[in-house]
Amino acid sequence: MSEQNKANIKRPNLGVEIAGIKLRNPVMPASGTFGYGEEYAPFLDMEKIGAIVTKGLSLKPKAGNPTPRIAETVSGMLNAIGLQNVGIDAFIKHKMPYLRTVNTPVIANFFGNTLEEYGEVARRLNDIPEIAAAELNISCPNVKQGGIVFGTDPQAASEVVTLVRKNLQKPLIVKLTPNVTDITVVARAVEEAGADAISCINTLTGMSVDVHTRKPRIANTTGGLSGPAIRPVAVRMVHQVVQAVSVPVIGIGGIARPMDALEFLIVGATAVQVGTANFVDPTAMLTIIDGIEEFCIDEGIDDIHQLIGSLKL
Amino acid sequence: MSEQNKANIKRPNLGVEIAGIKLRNPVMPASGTFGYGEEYAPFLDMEKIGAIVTKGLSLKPKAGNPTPRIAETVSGMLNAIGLQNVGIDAFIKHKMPYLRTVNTPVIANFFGNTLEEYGEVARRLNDIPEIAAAELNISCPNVKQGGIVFGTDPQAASEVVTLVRKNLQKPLIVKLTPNVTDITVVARAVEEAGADAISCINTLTGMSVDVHTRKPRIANTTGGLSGPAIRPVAVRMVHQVVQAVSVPVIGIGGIARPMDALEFLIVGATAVQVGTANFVDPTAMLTIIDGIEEFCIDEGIDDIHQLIGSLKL
Amino acid sequence: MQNYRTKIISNQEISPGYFRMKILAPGFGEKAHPGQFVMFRVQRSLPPLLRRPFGIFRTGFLPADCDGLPPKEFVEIVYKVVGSGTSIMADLHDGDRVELLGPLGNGFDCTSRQGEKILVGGGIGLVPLYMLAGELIANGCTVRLLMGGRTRDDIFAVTEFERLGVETFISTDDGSLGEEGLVTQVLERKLQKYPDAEVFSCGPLPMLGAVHSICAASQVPLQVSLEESMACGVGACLGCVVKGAGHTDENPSYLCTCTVGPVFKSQYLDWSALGQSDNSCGGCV
Amino acid sequence: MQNYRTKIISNQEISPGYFRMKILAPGFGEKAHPGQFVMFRVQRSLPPLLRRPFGIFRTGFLPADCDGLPPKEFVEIVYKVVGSGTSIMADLHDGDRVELLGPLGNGFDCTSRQGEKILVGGGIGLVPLYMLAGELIANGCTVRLLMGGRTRDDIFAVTEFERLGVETFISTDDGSLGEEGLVTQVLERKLQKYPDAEVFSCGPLPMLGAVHSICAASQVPLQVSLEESMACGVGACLGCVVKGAGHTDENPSYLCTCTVGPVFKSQYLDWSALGQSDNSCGGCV
Ligand SMILES: Cc1cc2nc3c(=O)[nH]c(=O)nc-3n(C[C@H](O)[C@H](O)[C@H](O)COP(=O)(O)OP(=O)(O)OC[C@H]3O[C@@H](n4cnc5c(N)ncnc54)[C@H](O)[C@@H]3O)c2cc1C
Ligand SMILES: Cc1cc2nc3c(=O)[nH]c(=O)nc-3n(C[C@H](O)[C@H](O)[C@H](O)COP(=O)(O)OP(=O)(O)OC[C@H]3O[C@@H](n4cnc5c(N)ncnc54)[C@H](O)[C@@H]3O)c2cc1C
Ligand SMILES: Cc1cc2nc3c(=O)[nH]c(=O)nc-3n(C[C@H](O)[C@H](O)[C@H](O)COP(=O)(O)O)c2cc1C
Ligand SMILES: Cc1cc2nc3c(=O)[nH]c(=O)nc-3n(C[C@H](O)[C@H](O)[C@H](O)COP(=O)(O)O)c2cc1C
Ligand code: FES
Ligand code: FES
Repeated sequence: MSEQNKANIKRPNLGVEIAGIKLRNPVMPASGTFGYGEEYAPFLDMEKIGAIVTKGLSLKPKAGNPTPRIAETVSGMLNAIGLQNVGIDAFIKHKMPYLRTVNTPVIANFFGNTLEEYGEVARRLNDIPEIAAAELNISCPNVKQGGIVFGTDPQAASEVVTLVRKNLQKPLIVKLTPNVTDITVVARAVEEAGADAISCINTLTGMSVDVHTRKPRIANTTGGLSGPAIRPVAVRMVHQVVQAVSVPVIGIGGIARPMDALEFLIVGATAVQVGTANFVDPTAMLTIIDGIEEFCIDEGIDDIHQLIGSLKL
Repeated sequence: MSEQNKANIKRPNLGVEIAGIKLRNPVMPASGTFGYGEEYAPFLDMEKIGAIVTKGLSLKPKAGNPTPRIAETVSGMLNAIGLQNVGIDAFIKHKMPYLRTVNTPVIANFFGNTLEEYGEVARRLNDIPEIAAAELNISCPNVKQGGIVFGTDPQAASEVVTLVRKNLQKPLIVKLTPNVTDITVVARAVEEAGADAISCINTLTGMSVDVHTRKPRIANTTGGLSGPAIRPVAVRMVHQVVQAVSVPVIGIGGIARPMDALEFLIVGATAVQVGTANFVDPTAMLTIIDGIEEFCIDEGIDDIHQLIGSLKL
Repeated sequence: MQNYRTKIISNQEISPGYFRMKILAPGFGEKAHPGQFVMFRVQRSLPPLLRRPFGIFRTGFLPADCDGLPPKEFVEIVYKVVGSGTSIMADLHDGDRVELLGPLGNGFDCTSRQGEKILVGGGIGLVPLYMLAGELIANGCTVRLLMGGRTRDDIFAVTEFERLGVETFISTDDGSLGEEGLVTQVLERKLQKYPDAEVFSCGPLPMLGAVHSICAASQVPLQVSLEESMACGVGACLGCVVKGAGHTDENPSYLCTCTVGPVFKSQYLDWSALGQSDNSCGGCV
Repeated sequence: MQNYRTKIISNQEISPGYFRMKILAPGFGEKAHPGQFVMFRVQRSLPPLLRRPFGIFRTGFLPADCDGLPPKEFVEIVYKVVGSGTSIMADLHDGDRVELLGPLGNGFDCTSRQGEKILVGGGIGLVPLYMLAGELIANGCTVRLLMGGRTRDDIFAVTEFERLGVETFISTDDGSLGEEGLVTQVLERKLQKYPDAEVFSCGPLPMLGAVHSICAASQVPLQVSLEESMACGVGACLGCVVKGAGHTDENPSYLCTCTVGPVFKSQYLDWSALGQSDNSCGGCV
């Protein structure tokens, strides 16, 4: 389309609402790939993206895993950062001052090592007025139940969401792990337990070996696989979850280009998160937002809701 | 290493045994990516590879799914062939004559639509003396139990393996699906039910959307993701299964180069299957075998069993 | 058929978006039949993962080297840049290493040696018709080629076809070259004039559908060359099937485009399925 | 720091396996400090997925264009081909589009302006020492550079260092250039002669470990530049951490190599962990 035509055309409305918070567009970073926001401030205008999602926060600071923590794989990467983070207190003290200066909703991703910790972090988040919503990461091992991951067991997932829902006075997004037989069972469980929205997927558990040293390329042995390689799995799961629940779904997994984001919107995601692609191109989210807008114009769509869930089966 | 040095060096022993059958080396094709063998005869010497694995066979001929059945994804592909195959009778009549001429063990991959069918195909395989072993694909929906896939439910998996074990008078390899929360539970279930070996992984369920038509790029909506993209997930699962069972494990998933195969052997696979890579390079298996041999020579390994399971943790 | 690990001799843009690539391929010519294809591996590294299928435009020999070496045999393909793989191909240079599997598939049946032959090619569908025209003319047939395209950019190799002794008729949707209109309109006229002709066609599916209807109505034999997504090209993956005539859900008939085709006698195909299946192949990876 | 979408000015092999690449980067020089690095995006398409970190060798201006345009500013990196990404880089040409994030990280602390400075570089570890040497000399220091490599192929830019006014001492493991032996043996001798020197070092981890031991034993201040696997380069992924001095499991201290480093004062690092962690970075994708 020529520049002139573009100027004449009404810009489509890209605004969406997730769990009661209004976003100027449906594109935000995925937790853990955007630091606490400030790290990427030199590269992109924070007031152009839909929301900011923080690194996963816990009650106490967490040191994370030994190194190597990352390894590149074919069209993807493995990471086992081990949820290193400054802890909720340091977050409030050192990271919120920057986030307060930005006119974009902030979503705090968080987790706990125990059920009680999940609840406690949720309570602490209530005290930060500038946090628009919380994203609950249930991909952590439930230490009490022998290390089984909360998010792989519908019962455990339901319990933790119920508890958090009780403690949290903000919209609650629950983030699901893809490492399950049937993601719709977990999705329905967390919806019933009070999730206002669901985000998926987190990383697929993977492993890679250095054949010369015969050691895993990640000190933790296994790590989470992310990046373009996992996109087909992510699109499938988002499609399934959208069919299974009635709360809005945020699509995540391997999004690097505008048309990747469009795939998720078409299967019914109300918004998307961009993860690994931020590392590859710090301005990826801006390119994606522009691309979505251009696609809408080309297809004669004046509101993004005409696109969301428009899959033809 | 110079050609001269190579000639002076004793060639390492690459022979392995799986479920009682002896293979000259641990490399074979993955079911469904090598037709019935004959299709690739113009391109590679069938007596150089460890075994031949057939397309999945069923009692009656199966037509398969509507098209499009395949779509390329980032470093992978989706397929929903729908297990199209000629059926066991036509296989015996039209495909066995070629396979009989080849001095390489033939492994028949098979499946059923019902428990009874699984048993019946197993019985029919007994009548073909040149079939060295059978590989049971339990990734099919169990029609009676509302379409739940046999291989995702340890109980159903155990049942079908028990029945097949009763009917089959040949070594039995059971092939697992990766679309489960904990693959070790299913692995242990099929081992207890009588599997002589386990192969994994089958494809990850995925989906991809054509943003212009807004239709899935596979007529079946979802398809199986294979190719290099899934390798980290496959290596992880093979690692887990090797720890969980004592029968030999065949590693599958995204193997395209010698070092990919080595990753699986190092985590403990006794043999490997090459799938999608055959499409990309019909001689891929030969390159992989040569590469494994060269690696052994370089590392001073004279028997491949010194490599298998040599992971350092 | 064979997997050639070989290199590019030349790769040139012949019309906006259309490229001709000559690839070194000793012994290829004597095995190749008109209508067959190759599976081309764009580069050793990813992406793209899968090989791309391309029709054989022609085979031949480069002039002998001055140092007395025998002439080099090549296979030539013509491709249109449409997506990720063909974009990378457009950037390849002489001497770049590529891999080629072929010749593959069942080509045109040219055994009916007499009479009028009408070839109908749309855009890149002209590719397999060049070798076909050569063989038909060698067989003593009269060959008329109806070349269709959206614009003049979609018409190529006219002189080369004419040099074979083919009579060419060009039509473009926008009239920028030849007659304005659809190639199928030209076909209807020609069939009135030569009602005993045999028709061979390759091009986009809607065009093939129209050609099929016209030929069926005139009871004229038709062979068509189809495109389907392919992973292996050799009948192993079963990804490339089309429905055969008489296909039903209870009594299904799926034919591999890569081994039974890519050329089919039109009466053996289920045209209703071809029309509706929306198997546009392409798409964003 | 900034994401430059820019292009290559030149890319030349300077020694077997070692390349120098000049990249257009307006405004880069005034922001860059010795010891900082860039995240280089090899190409727009995959692979490789992640950017690759490279030290800044130098920045500068190309001679002004004859048509009166202002001189072009560039940043120059020197890289060794070791794996998939650097192999692709070796094939890039002038004018190819690339992306560059930088300047990143904390460089060398050159605030101590007087006295003897000894720079110890092993192989590709020479890269960040060039800008450092320039700054130290501008500050009025005496700079001695101990260059180590396995063979003569690993030694580069000697003349350029000397032109800055640096005294160079070359040693190679095989004696193919300079003294035969380890660069650390040379360091021990120099420290006996200049016991008040300050040392700056970059190179393979075993070499850095030895340099650390020598300097610690002589109670000489040392700054080292480390390499760790990096995904983001800006402190967001937390993939690139090293253990700080005093790190314990109960009281862990992880420092980001990309933001706290890549240059560290040696006393702030946990050298036992660096030795044992076997974080060789590289590896087959
Ligand atoms: C038997 C046969 C002969 C062909 N002959 C020619 C020819 O002579 N010249 C020519 O330009 N093209 C020909 N095509 C089409 C050509 O294969 C596609 O244009 C090409 O694969 C597109 O690749 P891409 O990576 O650029 O497109 P992308 O859209 O990026 O490709 C994505 C995937 O879709 C597949 N695909 C896309 N378009 C087609 C298509 N039309 N047919 C089959 N698969 C497709 C690709 O192979 C790939 O797997 C032929 C196709 C077939 C099946
Ligand atoms: C701060 C810093 C500065 C560097 N400066 C230079 C320099 O000036 N010149 C130079 O030649 N090299 C330098 N390196 C090392 C350089 O980044 C690697 O050689 C390069 O990433 C290898 O990429 P590859 O794709 O060829 O190797 P592969 O082994 O295929 O890469 C696989 C993965 O491992 C990572 N990796 C491999 N080797 C290293 C390494 N040594 N350090 C960090 N990551 C690695 C890659 O980035 C990639 O993610 C520096 C590294 C760091 C961290
Ligand atoms: C380095 C890294 C760190 C991550 N940290 C977190 C985290 O703290 N909390 C969380 O919920 N997800 C975390 N994730 C998962 C991502 O948010 C995202 O779900 C996943 O990477 C898939 O998206 P992608 O393919 O776009 O990267 C992390 C991912 C990466 C790569
Ligand atoms: C086109 C295609 C058809 C397949 N058909 C079968 C099959 O019939 N039976 C089966 O057990 N697995 C089948 N598979 C799965 C493969 O055997 C293999 O498990 C999977 O592709 C992963 O390996 P890869 O990444 O090397 O391709 C098929 C895979 C592909 C790509
Ligand atoms: S392309 Fe594989 S069967 Fe035709
Ligand atoms: S590379 Fe991402 S934090 Fe350092």
